Amino acid sequence: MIEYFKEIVEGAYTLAVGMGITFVRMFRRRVTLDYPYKSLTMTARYRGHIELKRDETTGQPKCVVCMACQKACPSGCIKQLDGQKPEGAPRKVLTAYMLDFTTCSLCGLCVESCKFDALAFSHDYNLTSMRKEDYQTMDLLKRVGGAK
Amino acid sequence: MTIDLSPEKVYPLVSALLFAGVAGVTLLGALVAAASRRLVYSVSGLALSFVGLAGLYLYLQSPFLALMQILIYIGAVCIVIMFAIMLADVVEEKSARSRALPAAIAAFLVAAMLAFALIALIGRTAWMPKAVRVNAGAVQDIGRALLTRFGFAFELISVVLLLAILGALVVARTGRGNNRE
Amino acid sequence: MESAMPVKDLKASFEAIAQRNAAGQPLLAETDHGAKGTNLDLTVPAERVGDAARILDRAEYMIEAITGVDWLADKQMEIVYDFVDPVSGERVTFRARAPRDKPELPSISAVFPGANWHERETHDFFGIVFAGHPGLIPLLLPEDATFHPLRKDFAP
Amino acid sequence: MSSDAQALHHESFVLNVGPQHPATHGVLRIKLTMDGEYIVDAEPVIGYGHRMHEKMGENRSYAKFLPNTGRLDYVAALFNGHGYVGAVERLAGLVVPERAEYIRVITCELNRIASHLLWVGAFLVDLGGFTPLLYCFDDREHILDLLESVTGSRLTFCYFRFGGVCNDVDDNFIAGARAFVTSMRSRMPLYDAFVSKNIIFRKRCEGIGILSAAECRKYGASGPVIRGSGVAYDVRKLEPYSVYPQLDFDVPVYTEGDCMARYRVRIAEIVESLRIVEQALDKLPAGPVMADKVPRALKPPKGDCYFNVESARGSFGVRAISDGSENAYRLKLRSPCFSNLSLFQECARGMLLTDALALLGSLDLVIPDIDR
Amino acid sequence: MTEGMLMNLVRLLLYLVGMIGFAAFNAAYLTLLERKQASWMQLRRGPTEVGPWGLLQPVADGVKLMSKQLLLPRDVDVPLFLLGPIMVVVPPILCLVTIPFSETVVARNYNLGLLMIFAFGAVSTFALMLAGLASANKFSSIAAARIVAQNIAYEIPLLVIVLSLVMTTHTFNLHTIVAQQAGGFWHWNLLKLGANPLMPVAFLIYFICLLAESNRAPFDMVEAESELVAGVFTEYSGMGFGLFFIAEYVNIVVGCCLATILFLGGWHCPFGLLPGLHWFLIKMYALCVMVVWVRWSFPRTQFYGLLNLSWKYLIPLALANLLLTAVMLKLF
Amino acid sequence: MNNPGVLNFFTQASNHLGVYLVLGALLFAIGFFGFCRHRTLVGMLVSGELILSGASLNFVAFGRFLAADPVTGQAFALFIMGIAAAEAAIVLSIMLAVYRNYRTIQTRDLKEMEG
Repeated sequence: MIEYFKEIVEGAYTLAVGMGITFVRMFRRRVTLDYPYKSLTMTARYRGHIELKRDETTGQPKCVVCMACQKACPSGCIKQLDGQKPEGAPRKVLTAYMLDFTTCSLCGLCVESCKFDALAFSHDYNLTSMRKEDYQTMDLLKRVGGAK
Repeated sequence: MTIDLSPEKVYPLVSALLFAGVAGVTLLGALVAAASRRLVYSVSGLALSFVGLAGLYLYLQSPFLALMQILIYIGAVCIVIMFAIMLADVVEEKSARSRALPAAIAAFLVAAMLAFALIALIGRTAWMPKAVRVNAGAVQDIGRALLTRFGFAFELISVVLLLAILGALVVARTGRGNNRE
Repeated sequence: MESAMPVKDLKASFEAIAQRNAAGQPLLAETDHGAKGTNLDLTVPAERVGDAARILDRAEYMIEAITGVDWLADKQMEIVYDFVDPVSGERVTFRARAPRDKPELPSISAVFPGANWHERETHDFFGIVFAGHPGLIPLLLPEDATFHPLRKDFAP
Repeated sequence: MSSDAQALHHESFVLNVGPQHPATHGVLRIKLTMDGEYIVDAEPVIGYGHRMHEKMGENRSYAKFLPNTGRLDYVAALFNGHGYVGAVERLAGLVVPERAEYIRVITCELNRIASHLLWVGAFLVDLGGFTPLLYCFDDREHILDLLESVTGSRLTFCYFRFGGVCNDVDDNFIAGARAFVTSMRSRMPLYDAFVSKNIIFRKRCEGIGILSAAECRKYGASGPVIRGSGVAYDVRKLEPYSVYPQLDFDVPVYTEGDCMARYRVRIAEIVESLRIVEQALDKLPAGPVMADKVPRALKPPKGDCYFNVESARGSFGVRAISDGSENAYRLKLRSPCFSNLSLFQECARGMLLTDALALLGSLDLVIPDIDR
Repeated sequence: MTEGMLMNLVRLLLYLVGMIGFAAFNAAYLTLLERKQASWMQLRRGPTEVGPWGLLQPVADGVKLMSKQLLLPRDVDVPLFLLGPIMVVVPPILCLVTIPFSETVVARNYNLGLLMIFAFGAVSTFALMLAGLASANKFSSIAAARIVAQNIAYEIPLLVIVLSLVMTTHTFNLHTIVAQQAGGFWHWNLLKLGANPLMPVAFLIYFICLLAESNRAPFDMVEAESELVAGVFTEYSGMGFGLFFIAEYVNIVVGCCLATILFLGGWHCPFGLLPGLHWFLIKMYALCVMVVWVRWSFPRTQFYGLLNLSWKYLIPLALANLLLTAVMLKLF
Repeated sequence: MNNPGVLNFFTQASNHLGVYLVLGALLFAIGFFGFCRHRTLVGMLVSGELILSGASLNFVAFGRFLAADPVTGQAFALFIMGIAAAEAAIVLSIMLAVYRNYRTIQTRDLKEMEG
């Protein structure tokens, strides 16, 4: 009989404690961020889609078209990587760099494979489009040093 | 011809229409309950009939009874029947129906004759109302009567209910137990 | 769960059932856990798989995984069984080989019920038949799958 | 008695829980044969999310398989990576710098806490309580922020490399991790009062879904499941890898074998992981985070080895077989959830639907890990 | 006299319209309250986008629900399937008719008001069960079976508690019950310890039964979303589902109104000051907040745990309460 | 409206004992018909409830119009309710037991019980 009432009282007490915890939190600061109105700054290592780095002096992409990133990519999403060597230039100049972002898994192997520091992750995370094609063929040449 | 819309004409008419509706619902529900081939409909019809019956009780100046009718019949009896239908996963009655068509006709004829005879009997009897009314039949009066005049019957009913519950438990339990072995 | 039998003791009982090489030596070796991930690695004839499992069951080992390897060049299928002693953490791996054109060996799902799914999976992927298995229907592949994707000659 | 069998057949009905059902956390289907609310048989049907990762491992180079590991058990993705790079390193005989091993341990243990927190929340959702999930997410977010600052992603991490890790940790991360350890410790009493002691929660967990140690052993259930059944099987202790031998931690074991024991094991593991993280941060040596001379195209010598790690759900093992080429000859991924779920059919028999779903929740399943 | 009768009728009709409006308003804004309160308890923000502070969210939800197609899945029992939601939603709205919101704001001061509410509550249960059965879905059928066991189990302690209250107040008339509690909170039935020292316990039992009878978490076996998908509502879409939703909230409102009337002194001010409608609404909504608060604090009970709670704890305590009331009545 | 007698009867119908008695008789007859027609225990139980309601309607009507004490009729109706509830519980438990043992609730299949 004592057990019976003890269980009732103890059970009721634990429930009261639980309700107390939720009650206190009703007046705490909210932890949600009002996303479209405010947004977080991405950490330095945030992995967005990859982008080509610009050479500070020439303003041209640093890429020398060595194809290492294309070889490193597990999903084969770096397409149409092409360059040509103009007369008198010291190295190849990039003419096409297409990324299929729909299959990219953001693993970073391409960035690591780049010996010329020509690739980096962008911090662009508000990508939207109604068309799949926009991400199937992202022309990175057009975005050089684009978003931030 | 103008239609008299004065309250003293309209109110009884509304009341009568409601009465007709209630009586109609009672009979309709009963017919559905008796004639439907699906038990779910049967019970739904029964519930409908009980709602109508509660309305009739209201017209008979027994509001307490009307509410008890809903509370007990719909809230308990109908639900329990429905529950049993669900648990027992009742097979449709179609086969039984087609084979028993002559029987159904016979039943209908007998029932019709019964109804006819009873109605005739009602018509032929001279009902003699008592002039004096002891009380109004209010809740307090029912309560008092149940605990004094009908005290014994009342106790008996409670014993019956208790036994019924115990019996139901025992019967249902053993059935289950046998099955689960 | 106290009777943790050290691998050294188990070795003796395994020697009896292990497959012999051409020189008559049992194909059984104590290995360095740090280098190979297992303490005892042995090969048993396909029909002795059940015995090996029973030895491990008696020693209260836990089933870890069953998998196949398709040795296309050898025309053989290898089935690898991984067991671990949950008390000492010692591992026993035993392997069996079956001809590639008719890979069949006894099921150990009666000894280790957990082998049921592993065997079904191995059957899915390699087409290895485990005799005595209660239901070798595809587990991870579609129910009507008749192909075995991990075979080296599989072409989608 | 055949008539009894017939009776059973007549009275029971089949209830499909899943592939889309709130309790299955993904595309898992459980074919329940029910007698009223009692379960007569429960047959898990898996494979809806099967992606043949093992074949992918065979037809691409070792490095290219790295991102795949994050897609197995995506809730605790680092462990899969750890298992995979561990196996390949063992195969290739690579020596990992100590700093990298410490970083691996720190990030993995943070990941374990995140995974357990997610489980606590999801388990409570299975039991019908939604609020704890969001408290857990509150804490988990801090971990994900930390991990994002070092790995660059929040869920499907691809951080470990053969011979080390791809990014070194900075002081911000270390300070953040220390701050998190302190704040998480102060949060534990909340979970204790709000969840563990709650009478409804206790009634739903205590004595429900009891798994015996023998059952766990026969089915190969590992991780918190077997430790909730009284067996102290923890890969970190019994088959030491990485720098775990240098760290002082306990393996929480409960003997009841019920849902509550599994819950308590996981809660205790959060505390232990905090200890590990703290110690590892203290001991974190300076030095490189990548081994020298890791060839770009890794070609491990011919051989066969097994490497397993204690993932948040149990023993995650990788058997890698090399034929000396750039691609693995065979890559077997042993997922803990696969074995843990195989136990369900046996244990769920005779249980009530409600309790069986509590049991299912307490196994902590991640469906892509099962389906691979 | 007949003039009065007609006026009465018109008054009744007006009140009925008012009640439907009140019910709809409550159903709409209690959902918002629930979402907001739940989000606050969970350190979230809740709806913020539609209207200021999300105040128009219920309107958006309503429009969305109404514009959705009412699907009739194959194999459902069409008449019963369609009848279900309607039968569920009508009784609680009718119950509102007899509730005295203040001294004067009452549609029909009915002598047996208390009994009527319980009678109609029984119809709701029946209708829910019918809807579950008609859905031809196994989850719905299981939920329907659970509803019956649950509602019957909790109706007993509920009725016993109310019975003990009727014994102390000597009436079924809600208006009279409130009138008896005039003058300060120490006159409320909740604290009428002279009539029955277990009154606060009775209130707690009533509150638990209220949660269970209106199928609210932690007793929401009707829905049990992690077990039975959506229980009885699984097959319903659009406004069919919406009506169940409305019914759930109106049930809560009726239950909280009743609790206010029976225990908390209805329209009377707690300090014996000016009585009025606002006091009633304050108490009623405070109870609604309480219901929501409980829901978002706890996990769901097991089905048998819920029955155990009723049969092992609530019913014995309620019966003890009844007995004590009788003894006190006889002694004093 | 042309026939004031009919209208009069219509508006006064709720005050006539005979109307209720006829309704009761009809309920009884419908119940009887259902009782004969239904082949399942539940169906028969439903019909039985109809018969009982016919009876209680009569009781209440007599109590209202004829008896000196209207409580008598109501009390009897209440008793019938109690009995009906008890009966429902018993019949259904029997039905469940029968069903579990014989797998049917159709009366004609219960022949073996007769012997």
